[in-house]
This record gives sequence, structure tokens and C-alpha cells, in this order.
Amino acid sequence: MSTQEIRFSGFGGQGIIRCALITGKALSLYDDKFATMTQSFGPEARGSACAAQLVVSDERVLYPYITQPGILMALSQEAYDKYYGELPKGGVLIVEQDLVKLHSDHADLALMRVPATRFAEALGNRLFTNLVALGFFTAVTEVVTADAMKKALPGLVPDRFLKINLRAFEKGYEHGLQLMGQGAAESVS
Amino acid sequence: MFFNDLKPVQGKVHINNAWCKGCGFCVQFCPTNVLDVSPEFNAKGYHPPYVKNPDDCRYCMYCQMICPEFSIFVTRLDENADAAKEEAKK
Amino acid sequence: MITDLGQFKEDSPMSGTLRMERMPHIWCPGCGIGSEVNAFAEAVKRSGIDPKKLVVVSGIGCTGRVAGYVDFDSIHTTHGRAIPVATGIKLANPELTVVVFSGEGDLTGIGGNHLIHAARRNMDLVVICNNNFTYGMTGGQVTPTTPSSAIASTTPYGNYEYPFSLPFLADAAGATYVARWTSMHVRNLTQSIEEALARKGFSFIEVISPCTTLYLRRNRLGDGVDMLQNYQENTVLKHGCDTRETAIDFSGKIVIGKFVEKDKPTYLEAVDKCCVKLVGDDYQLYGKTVPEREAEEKAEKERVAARRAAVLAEEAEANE
Amino acid sequence: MNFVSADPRGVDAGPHFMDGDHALAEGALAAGCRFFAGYPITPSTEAAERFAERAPEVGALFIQMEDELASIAALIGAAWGGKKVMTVTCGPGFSLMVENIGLAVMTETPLVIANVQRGGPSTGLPTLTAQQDMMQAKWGPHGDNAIIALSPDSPQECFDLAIEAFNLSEFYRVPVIILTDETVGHMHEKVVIPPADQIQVVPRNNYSGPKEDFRPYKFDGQGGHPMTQAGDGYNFHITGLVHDERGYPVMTPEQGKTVVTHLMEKINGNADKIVRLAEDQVDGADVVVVSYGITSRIAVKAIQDARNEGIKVGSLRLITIWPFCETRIRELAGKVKAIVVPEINYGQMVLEVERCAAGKCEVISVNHCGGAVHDPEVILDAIRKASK
Repeated sequence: MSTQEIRFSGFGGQGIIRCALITGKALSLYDDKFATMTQSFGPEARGSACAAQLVVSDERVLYPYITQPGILMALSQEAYDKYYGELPKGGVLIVEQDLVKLHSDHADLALMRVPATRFAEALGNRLFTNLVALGFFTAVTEVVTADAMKKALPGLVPDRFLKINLRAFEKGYEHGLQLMGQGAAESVS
Repeated sequence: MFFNDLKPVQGKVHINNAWCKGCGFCVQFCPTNVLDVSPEFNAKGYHPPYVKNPDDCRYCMYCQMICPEFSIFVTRLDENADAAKEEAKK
Repeated sequence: MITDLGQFKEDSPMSGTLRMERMPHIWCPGCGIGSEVNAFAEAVKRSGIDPKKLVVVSGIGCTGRVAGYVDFDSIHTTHGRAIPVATGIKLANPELTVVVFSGEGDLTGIGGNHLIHAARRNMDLVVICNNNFTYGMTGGQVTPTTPSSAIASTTPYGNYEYPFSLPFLADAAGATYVARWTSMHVRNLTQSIEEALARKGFSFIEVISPCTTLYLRRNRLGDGVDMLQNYQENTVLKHGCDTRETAIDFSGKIVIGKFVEKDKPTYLEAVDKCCVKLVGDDYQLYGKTVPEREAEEKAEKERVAARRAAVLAEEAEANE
Repeated sequence: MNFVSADPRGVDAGPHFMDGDHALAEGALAAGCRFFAGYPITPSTEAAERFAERAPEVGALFIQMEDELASIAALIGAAWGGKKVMTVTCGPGFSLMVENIGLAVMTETPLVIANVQRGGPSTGLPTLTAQQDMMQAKWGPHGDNAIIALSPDSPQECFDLAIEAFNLSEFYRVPVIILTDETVGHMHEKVVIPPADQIQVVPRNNYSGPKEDFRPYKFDGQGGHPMTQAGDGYNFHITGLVHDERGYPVMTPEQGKTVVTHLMEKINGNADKIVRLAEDQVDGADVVVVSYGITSRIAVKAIQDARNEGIKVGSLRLITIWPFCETRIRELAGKVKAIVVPEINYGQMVLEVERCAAGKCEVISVNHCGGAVHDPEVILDAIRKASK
């Protein structure tokens, strides 16, 4: 049995919860996996750092919360500051390239950087940042298939923005593939 | 038009002593003083009303409406009809 | 005098309205609630509405017992909750006419929040509020309407709280029909209830009524007859009176009349409007479209009108 | 119980990725619930929101009442108005509803309440999980009364048990409480909603005989007695007072005994038919973990680890919490060394387990005061201790 624990994080308004919802739906409805999504609620979840967790498995997930995430997507400085320490050696760290200043080169992590906000702005609106990041996440982690992710979008993004969200996803996805083609994790020096 | 020719409507008061609690509303507020408080007691020790002046009832039914015990109702006195009813019973 | 109780029950105009097998009732001598029930029964009869489609809901307290005595579908709820229960029953089956019959302690004390919100929503209910200025069933405590300085068992040295004026409260909260009578004004009350039964929206009818055993005795106000005479002499009829002017003093004049009557979409009409906009003309509530429900309502209205005409014709004939 | 297929209008068939709260609303709609009155309270609000969103297309009615007192009161009205009804809340709101849950018990009114538990007492931990309302669910209303409570462990079960809750509620004419928790309520997982013809629902059983024979009640300690709906011409009367079979108040100790005995026996006397349990390797086990809801999922993790260590440990998951699975616990107590009871409260279910075990085996409480689920290690430790 392989179990993956993933944390999506950023600041409120970036569509973090949506990222986890789309991924969870893609995995459990179209990729034949089991996925359990949880999130923080209440005052502590408003503003500041916002996070959603996904536990993915080939079998039914029992313990619904993450114990040690293998993958962390941090789209804001605060989220990165708060959560990067949880990653074990070899863990995957995905950060927003322009918004997150790294504390170190994280030599023992697989570090991936994506200019998601810039790409989203180029597509017309920074609201698509999360989809760019998700496309990137899909390409670099291979936890979920791109096909499943695209199928999961309807119903989770507004109908009239479906196309542009798909484009944002693809933009991130291609960027991820490119990066992977260049030789896996980027090393920051 | 000659109002003198009009015969006043007459009513007949039916009283259920058993439920009466002797509040006196019917006696007090009857516009034609048809009713009075009976010196008799009912089973609960109240003085129910009795029909003192039956001919004065004008079928206004105020006693029926004000009686909080649902113990009074008034029917229209129609001697011919009543007689016919009696006849039918026999 | 009648000696045959069975015959009396059968012949009584209240048969068909009262659960005769439950008589006599528990109310005290000189209490006004019975008179109000007479007015209610008469109004129902004259209204022409199908008694099968009438539901009476009461809360707790002396007036709360009304639901148990009337021979309609009836619910005796918990203290203060008559209005939300009535709301549920009306919304579950909009064809029903739902009447809340309860006391002022129940409706405006413990149930005050429900009263103002049902009024705010213009929920299609008729609320008849017996106001006797005291909690009768529990022994005569102060209520939200007890006039200043009046004695109650929990204000043994006189009431120092400010009382509600119920017509003002109901009006301010959004009621679309507001009237006040006393239990002596049975004819006006009958007419008011009849009007309320015939209209749509939240109707609030306050009935000032004597509590002989507790309020009157404790405040040395005489017996029921004295109080009814007082109502006769000390009420001022002012239809359309600004509800801000309807406060009741301990010994001052009582303003009575129909104060408010206006049209405003009811809660259900507002739901329909919103949902038709959203779903389209085939929007259905409980499997019926708005035009279907309107057609049914119209047909029922015609039947009601016919029944009402028949009742009035019979009455006219009797008075010929 | 008579079953019919669900009304397709309420069934959003297919696979979904949804949280437990949404699944509760979907389950209710599938079960034929067409009236929902509620008041917002974390962590149950999503269920109300889902119902409000779906109501227009399904032809149901949603109303947000002024408070929880009004919400449950409206349910009682709407139930006698002929509809299947539901509300959702959590501890503080449930506390306000308790009054009219009592009225519903007394008037034998079918209704479903989901309590998505959060940490208490009082405002407590509004956004964090707990199982602290187990005893309140049963003992909340004053006076003796019996209800049914079910506990789902996943969004899928939220859907499934919502339907079961309505079915039990209709048959036994009793409030059924779905006692879930913040974790399950807010957790998203795959929920498969079957097509309407594969969903079995118990329709409202309305009386249709002659008026003079109509009795809204029958005090025989059984379910299945028909009710009626307002407008059908039977002129029902219902009251929270002790009453006779016509619904009229009869205030004598004898009648009180008749009514209370009926209300209790209707549920407790039929516990064997009502109670549902999920058992795993219980027979032959030295230790049995008794748990429900989210805790049973956490416990499975500990159980698996314990089995890997060679401990013979079984799992008994309560799907029905009330009536309590008394018979089964009594049986087990004579056979196992110990029963381990993890629950997210200071120790509530353990009292029932201890009562039923009656000293025949050790009963180990693994409590956690709310705000989070257990660390599986703690349950594992208790299992290890219990096996010795």
C-alpha cells in the first residue's frame, strides 16, 4: 500500500482549498484511488496561512489527517515559513517562485519553484494562480494524472471560467514537464 | 313602509346549567334583560342564569357569544315551525 | 333550562367546532378565553373555509388549552413555540389555514422572538393573542404586558418594568394586519378574525381579557362582570390608530380597533418569486408549479365564497 | 417496514467528492425529506447550505429560522403537515432543541436531527471535533424517553445513514439523531449516490380508515402505527401532556406509566431490530475495541498495528449508538479479557460498556477531551495493556 500525504498552503483567496478539492476529486473519481481531504476551519483559517490536506492511498484511508506530509505546496511566504519544517528528507517542496523567499537551498528536499502568479497574470488574472500551481504540481509529483485533474474541474470552477482555468492548468503542467525534463529538482544556489 | 307592521324577532334561550360557572356575563349584558341569576345552585355550587322574561328575547345571541362556558345558545322562536316539529315527533 | 346534556351538545351551535366530549373546560369563572373561542368559532363558520383545512396551534398556559378544545387538527406545543410549529405546518402544506391561539406570556414573553420573526417574514398565519396581563396557569406572575404598578405574584410591590404594547410590537416587526379588541367586543372580534382568515399574510389580533382569579383579584379590580363593564366604558374605538399610541396604562383608556391592514408578499410568495426566477416557470414546490397551486387556490377560494354566501343567506333568512 | 423506491427528484445519482455535511443533506433529499428548518452553527452549516441550494430544483422548502428552538418546532409542525423533515446542528444548538425533541418523542413525531459534534462544553471548540454529545443525545430531554442515534464514520455513511435515519424515524415515529462529528462533517471523500430505484425508503404511513376509529397513538410498545397529516379531515389533537390514544390529555400516574412504557419499549424493546454493528475479528479475540464514528477509523489503525504484534484484537464499531448494543456487549464481556473504549470525550460510552460488561471483563477507557482525534499510538498502548 502506498500512502501519500499532501499539504496545500498559501494565503486566503489563492484558492488553496480548491486545489485540494480538485486533486481529491480527480484521484477518487477518475484515478481509482482513495483520497480524504481535510482543512482548517474557523477564525484561524481566515486571512493568514490557509491550508488543506490530502491523504491519498490505494486502499481506504483510515486516519484522515496528515501525520507527515511528503509533498508541500506553499504559495505564500507565511505558508512556507509555517510548514516547510514538516517535510522529511526527500520530501517534495513546491513554492511560488516570486512570493516565497527561501531560507536555504533545502538540499535534502526536492525543491520545485513555479512562477504561478506571473503566469496567471499573463493569462489575464491572478485568480488562476492556483490552477497554474496545480498543473505544475501534477507534472512534477505524478501523484495524479493530468487527465483526471482536467475531468475534475467542471463543478469546482465556475463554468464560464472553465476554459481559461484549463489553460492555466496546462501552462503550469507544461512548465512542470519542462522542468522535469531538465533534470528533476531545481537546485537553488 | 310601516315599521309598526313588523313583528319583532323572538329568540329562545337554551341554558346548560351543568357547565355554568356563574360568571354572570349573560345576565349583565343581555340588552333586553331576558335573563336573571337563579337562586338555585348547580352541581358545582354556582348560580346559573334562568330565563326570566322569555318574551323579551330579540335573538341577538349576545349571551351565546359572551358565555365563556359554551353553556348558552339561542334559537329563533318560530311557533309554527316548533309546532310542526312537535307534530312530527308524535 | 336544558336537562339533557347529550341533546344540548348535539343542538349547540358549537358542536362541530368544539370537542364536546372534552367539555366542560378548565378555565375559571369569568375568564375571557371562552368568549374568544365563541368569536373564533363564529368567524370560522362565517368565513366559509373548509374546517378540514384549518389547523389550530397553541402554546402553553391557559390560552394554550384552546387547541385541545377545538375540533380541528390541533397541536398543543411547548411553551412559546406555537408560532414556529404553525410556521412549519403552514409551509409543509400551504393549502392549510393556520391559526395560533395563545396567551401573551407565551407569545410575547418566552415566544417573543418567534412572534417578531414570523411578523417580519409576513408568514401567512392568524395569531390570536389573549392578553390578560398575567401568567395564569402558573399562578399570576408578571408578564411582558403587565401594566406599570400592577401587582403580580412576582411583583408583589407593584410592577416596575415597562410593558409591551402588542399592536406596536407586531406593527414594528412587520405584521400586515393588527387589531385589538377586548373579550367583551365579541362581535368586533368575530369580524376581525373573519377578516384575518380571509386574507394572506401575518395577522395579529390582541384580545384584552380578564383573569378574574389572579390579576383582577390581586389588583382589586372586581370580578369578570366588573372588568367587562370597565371594557365597555373605558375603551376608545380608533380604527387606523397609530400603533405608537396604543400603550395600556393600569387604569387609563384602552384603544381598540383595527390599526393596520396592508398588502405585502407573504413568505411563501417571496419563495415562489425567487425560485421561479431561478428555476423557471416549471419550478415546483412539493410537486406543484406556481400556476397549479394558484389555480387550486382560486378554486378553493370560490368554494369558500360559495360556502360563505350560503352561511350568510341562512343567517339572513333566520333574521327575516 | 414497507419500502418504496426513492423519488428520483431528490437523488443526485453518481460519484461525488463531497464532505459529510453535504452528504447528510443529499441523503435527506434522497430519503424524501422535503422540509428543512435550521439555524447556522459550525460545523454543521454546510448541510443547511447544501439543502438550501438544492431545495428549488428538488421542490423542497428550506427555511432558516430565528433560532434552534424555532427550527425544531417548525419540524414538528411540518411533520404533522405531512412532510419528512430534517435539521442539522451541533452541541450548543442541540441544547436549545432538546425541549422540542422531548415534544417530538411525546407526540411520536418522525424527524431527523444531525448533530455534527464539536468540542464543548458551551461554545467550546467551534471548529474542532468531539464526541461529547453521546449522552446528551439520549438524556437531553427531561423525563424518560428513548430515541435512536446513528453514527457515520465517513461522508459515504453520512449519506447512507441519513436514509436509514429517515426510515427508522418514519417506522418508529421517533426523532432519530445522526451523531456525527466535525471531522466526518468536514472531511471530503468519495460519495457514491446510487440511482433512485436502488434506494429504499419508508414512505409516510398515513391513516386512511373511518374517522371515528382514528387514533393517532397506540400504546403497544411497537412501531408501525399510522399517523395522519393536517388537512386530511381526521381532526387530530396532539399535546406534550400525557395523553390517551386519541391524543387528549389524561393526567394520571397510570396513564403516565402507559405512555412512558410505550415510548421506551418501542425503541428499547426493538433494539435487536434497530441496532446495527460492524464487527471485525471479534470472535476469538482477547481484546475488543468498541468505538464509533471517526474514532473507529483511528482505532482501526491501532488495531492493525496490534495485530502485527500478534495480539488477538477485534473491532466492534457502533453504527447505532442508541439504543445501545447491550446484548452484544454482555455476550462479549464473558468471552474477552478486556474491552478498550476510545472516545473523544471524558468517558461517556465507557459507562454504558462498563454497565453491560458488569465486571465480567476489564473495561479500559481511552478518552480524549475533544478538539482532535486520538493519536493511534495511545489506543495501541491500551490494546497492549489490555491483552496482558
